[in-house]
Amino acid sequence: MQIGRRKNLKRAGATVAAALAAGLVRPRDVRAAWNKDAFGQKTLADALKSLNAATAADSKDILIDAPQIAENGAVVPVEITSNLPATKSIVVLIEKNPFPLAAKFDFLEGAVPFVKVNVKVGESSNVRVLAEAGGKYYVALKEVKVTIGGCGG
Amino acid sequence: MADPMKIRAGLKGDVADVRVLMNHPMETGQRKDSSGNLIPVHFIQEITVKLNGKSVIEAQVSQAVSRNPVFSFRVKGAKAGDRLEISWLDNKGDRNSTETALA
Amino acid sequence: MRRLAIPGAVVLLAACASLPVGEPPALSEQDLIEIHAVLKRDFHTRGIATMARLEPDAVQRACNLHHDHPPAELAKTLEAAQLKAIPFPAAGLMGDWRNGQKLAQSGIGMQWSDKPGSASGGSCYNCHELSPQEQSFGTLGPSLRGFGKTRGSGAEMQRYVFGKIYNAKAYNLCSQMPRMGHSGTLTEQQIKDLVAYLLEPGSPVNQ
Amino acid sequence: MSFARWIPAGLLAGACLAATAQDARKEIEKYQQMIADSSPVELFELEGEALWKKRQGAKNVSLEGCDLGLGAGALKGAYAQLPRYFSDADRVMDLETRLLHCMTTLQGRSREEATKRVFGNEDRLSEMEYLSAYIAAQSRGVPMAPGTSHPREKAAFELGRKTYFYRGGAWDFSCASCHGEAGKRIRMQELPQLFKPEYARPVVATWPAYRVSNSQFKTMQWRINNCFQQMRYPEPGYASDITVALAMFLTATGAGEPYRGPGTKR
Repeated sequence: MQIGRRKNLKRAGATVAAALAAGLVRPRDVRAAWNKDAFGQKTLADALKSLNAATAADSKDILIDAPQIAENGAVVPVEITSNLPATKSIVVLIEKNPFPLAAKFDFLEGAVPFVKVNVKVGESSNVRVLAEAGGKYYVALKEVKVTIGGCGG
Repeated sequence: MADPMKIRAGLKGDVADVRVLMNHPMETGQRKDSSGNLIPVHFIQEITVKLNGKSVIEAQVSQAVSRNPVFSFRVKGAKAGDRLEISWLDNKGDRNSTETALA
Repeated sequence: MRRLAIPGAVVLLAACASLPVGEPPALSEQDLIEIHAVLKRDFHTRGIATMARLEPDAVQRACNLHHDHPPAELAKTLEAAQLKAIPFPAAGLMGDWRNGQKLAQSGIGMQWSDKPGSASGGSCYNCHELSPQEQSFGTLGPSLRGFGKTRGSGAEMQRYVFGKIYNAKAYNLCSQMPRMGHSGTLTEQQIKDLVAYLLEPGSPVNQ
Repeated sequence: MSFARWIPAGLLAGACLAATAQDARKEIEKYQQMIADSSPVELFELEGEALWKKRQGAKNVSLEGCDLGLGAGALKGAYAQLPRYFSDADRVMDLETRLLHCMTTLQGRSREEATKRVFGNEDRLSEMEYLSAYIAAQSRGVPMAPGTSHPREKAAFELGRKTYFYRGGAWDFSCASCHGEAGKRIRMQELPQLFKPEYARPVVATWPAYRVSNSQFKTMQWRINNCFQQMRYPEPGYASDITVALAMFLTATGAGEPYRGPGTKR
């Protein structure tokens, strides 16, 4: 966690400095930058490690609505609700994608821990959802099968 | 026409149901164009939802989000007339934002 | 506002017109002439898809005029002529089923987007079930699963399968199956490879 | 980590369905419902609106004076009453044909310029596609009711109906070769019997449509053009009488269904 954080802060600092120099952002827009390390991991285990979420307890309070069979992997709608009290963030991983980490949503004061997003699923895979609450990660899975349709080769 | 973005927001009690549509190719960097050349990776990385200027949701996403992204969010403690602003930043440093007043 | 979009009124309007909705038409000689003229006027050559493709032959004419059910005598005569025109190879009709499998999977070829001279696929899976390993198959044609196993793979069967792929109309005049050899879609060697894919005991089709 | 694992999922050799056929159908219906609920079509409608109002052509005017059949500039319900006969052009026209007419007459654009790029791609829709998205959307909830009383409208329907069953081209195909019998598929794609109202209705009520498989927005002119491509015919002219006749046949066959597009398809 510590290492990951320091890395991120460092990177964020550099990005921000460059952006400020270029006049791209106003100072109040500055915040935690894109987690390059976690998004760059190529296996589920490494992505979880980078997120410091290698251990997470199964939870029935994380609801995932996604099609069991998606006709096209380019667009797979996933709807997630966390009923865990004080959910701080929701993380979406597509286990078999080349880069498993797909998205991380941080819910600040006022937000409902709910999100619906369309993701790409390269092949039939588990969609793994983590919810961060009370300083711990919880996990739920949903399998999505990807098929194809169409003609003409 | 700069890439449009569209917010659709409805109030249910004090919860704002927000749907946002973004125009973006979300290129994975692994797709080829018609001449067989790889199309460079190009995707939205960060999304911020603000209510009356205050961040309520901050998202980081990857190229695994589908082309022309559509997100749905819910924000508590909202009322008619509140200003909802959504912005994104992509890996090339391009950004876009749009806002709407809740009704 | 010439017409108000009042749902009920509009529906009524559509119903009053009493067009022959849902009914396949019978095509007359005159209809064929008119449609051909319209096609000649409204279509254009693009890439390899030339206007010559719009010239109907005796088979298309007969099937159009008789709604795919030509009188037996006419069908027999035309089928015989189609059969006679098939250039059966002297021997060795069994090609390589592995190539055949690739051809069966591929649906490319003969479209205006295809490059001149590029090889076509057989489009087999678009309409037929073949190997049990391929679940994404069409149902426009009959299942050919286990074809060689149930029908045998002797010389007669090889000849039949070659001929059927080359020109399905030689066996059933108004079959919906394209004449893959006759139309110039597949080469002799490609058809041999498909014969092997259907008949070879080692082919996935016969597992 | 091969390239094939990403987007061209459509090119991946078929992952098989383990579930029973009935379960699979139910799940695919759910998938289709879910993608329809999160479609980016509204973005295209916005761009279409901007193009509708954009001054263009030698006369430097917008399309706002274009009469789609309900009077100049009237859009509400206009798409739902197309195709129909227009006396000013003495032709039966579908939406795109009519828009092209307005571009050449009202805006003073050349046909060549206006049809240079009628079918767009995933990076940028064509002007016709954006306009179609915007205009079709103004007919939501309005039952499809193309013109069917004028003799020319009846003639277009008849031509479309006969062409639907006419076999020709390099592969001896008619539209009915694929869309003729109930319960047939090409690969996994089900093939509606479009000459029957029960199959045509949901189709005409949802085109034009966004296709998630290639992120493209497609119009009825494209749909017909692409069918002929797959039938191995030469190419039909854009907005030609034959394409309008087929659109008329299809729309009149599916008449009565309230429009609920632009749709989102697999």
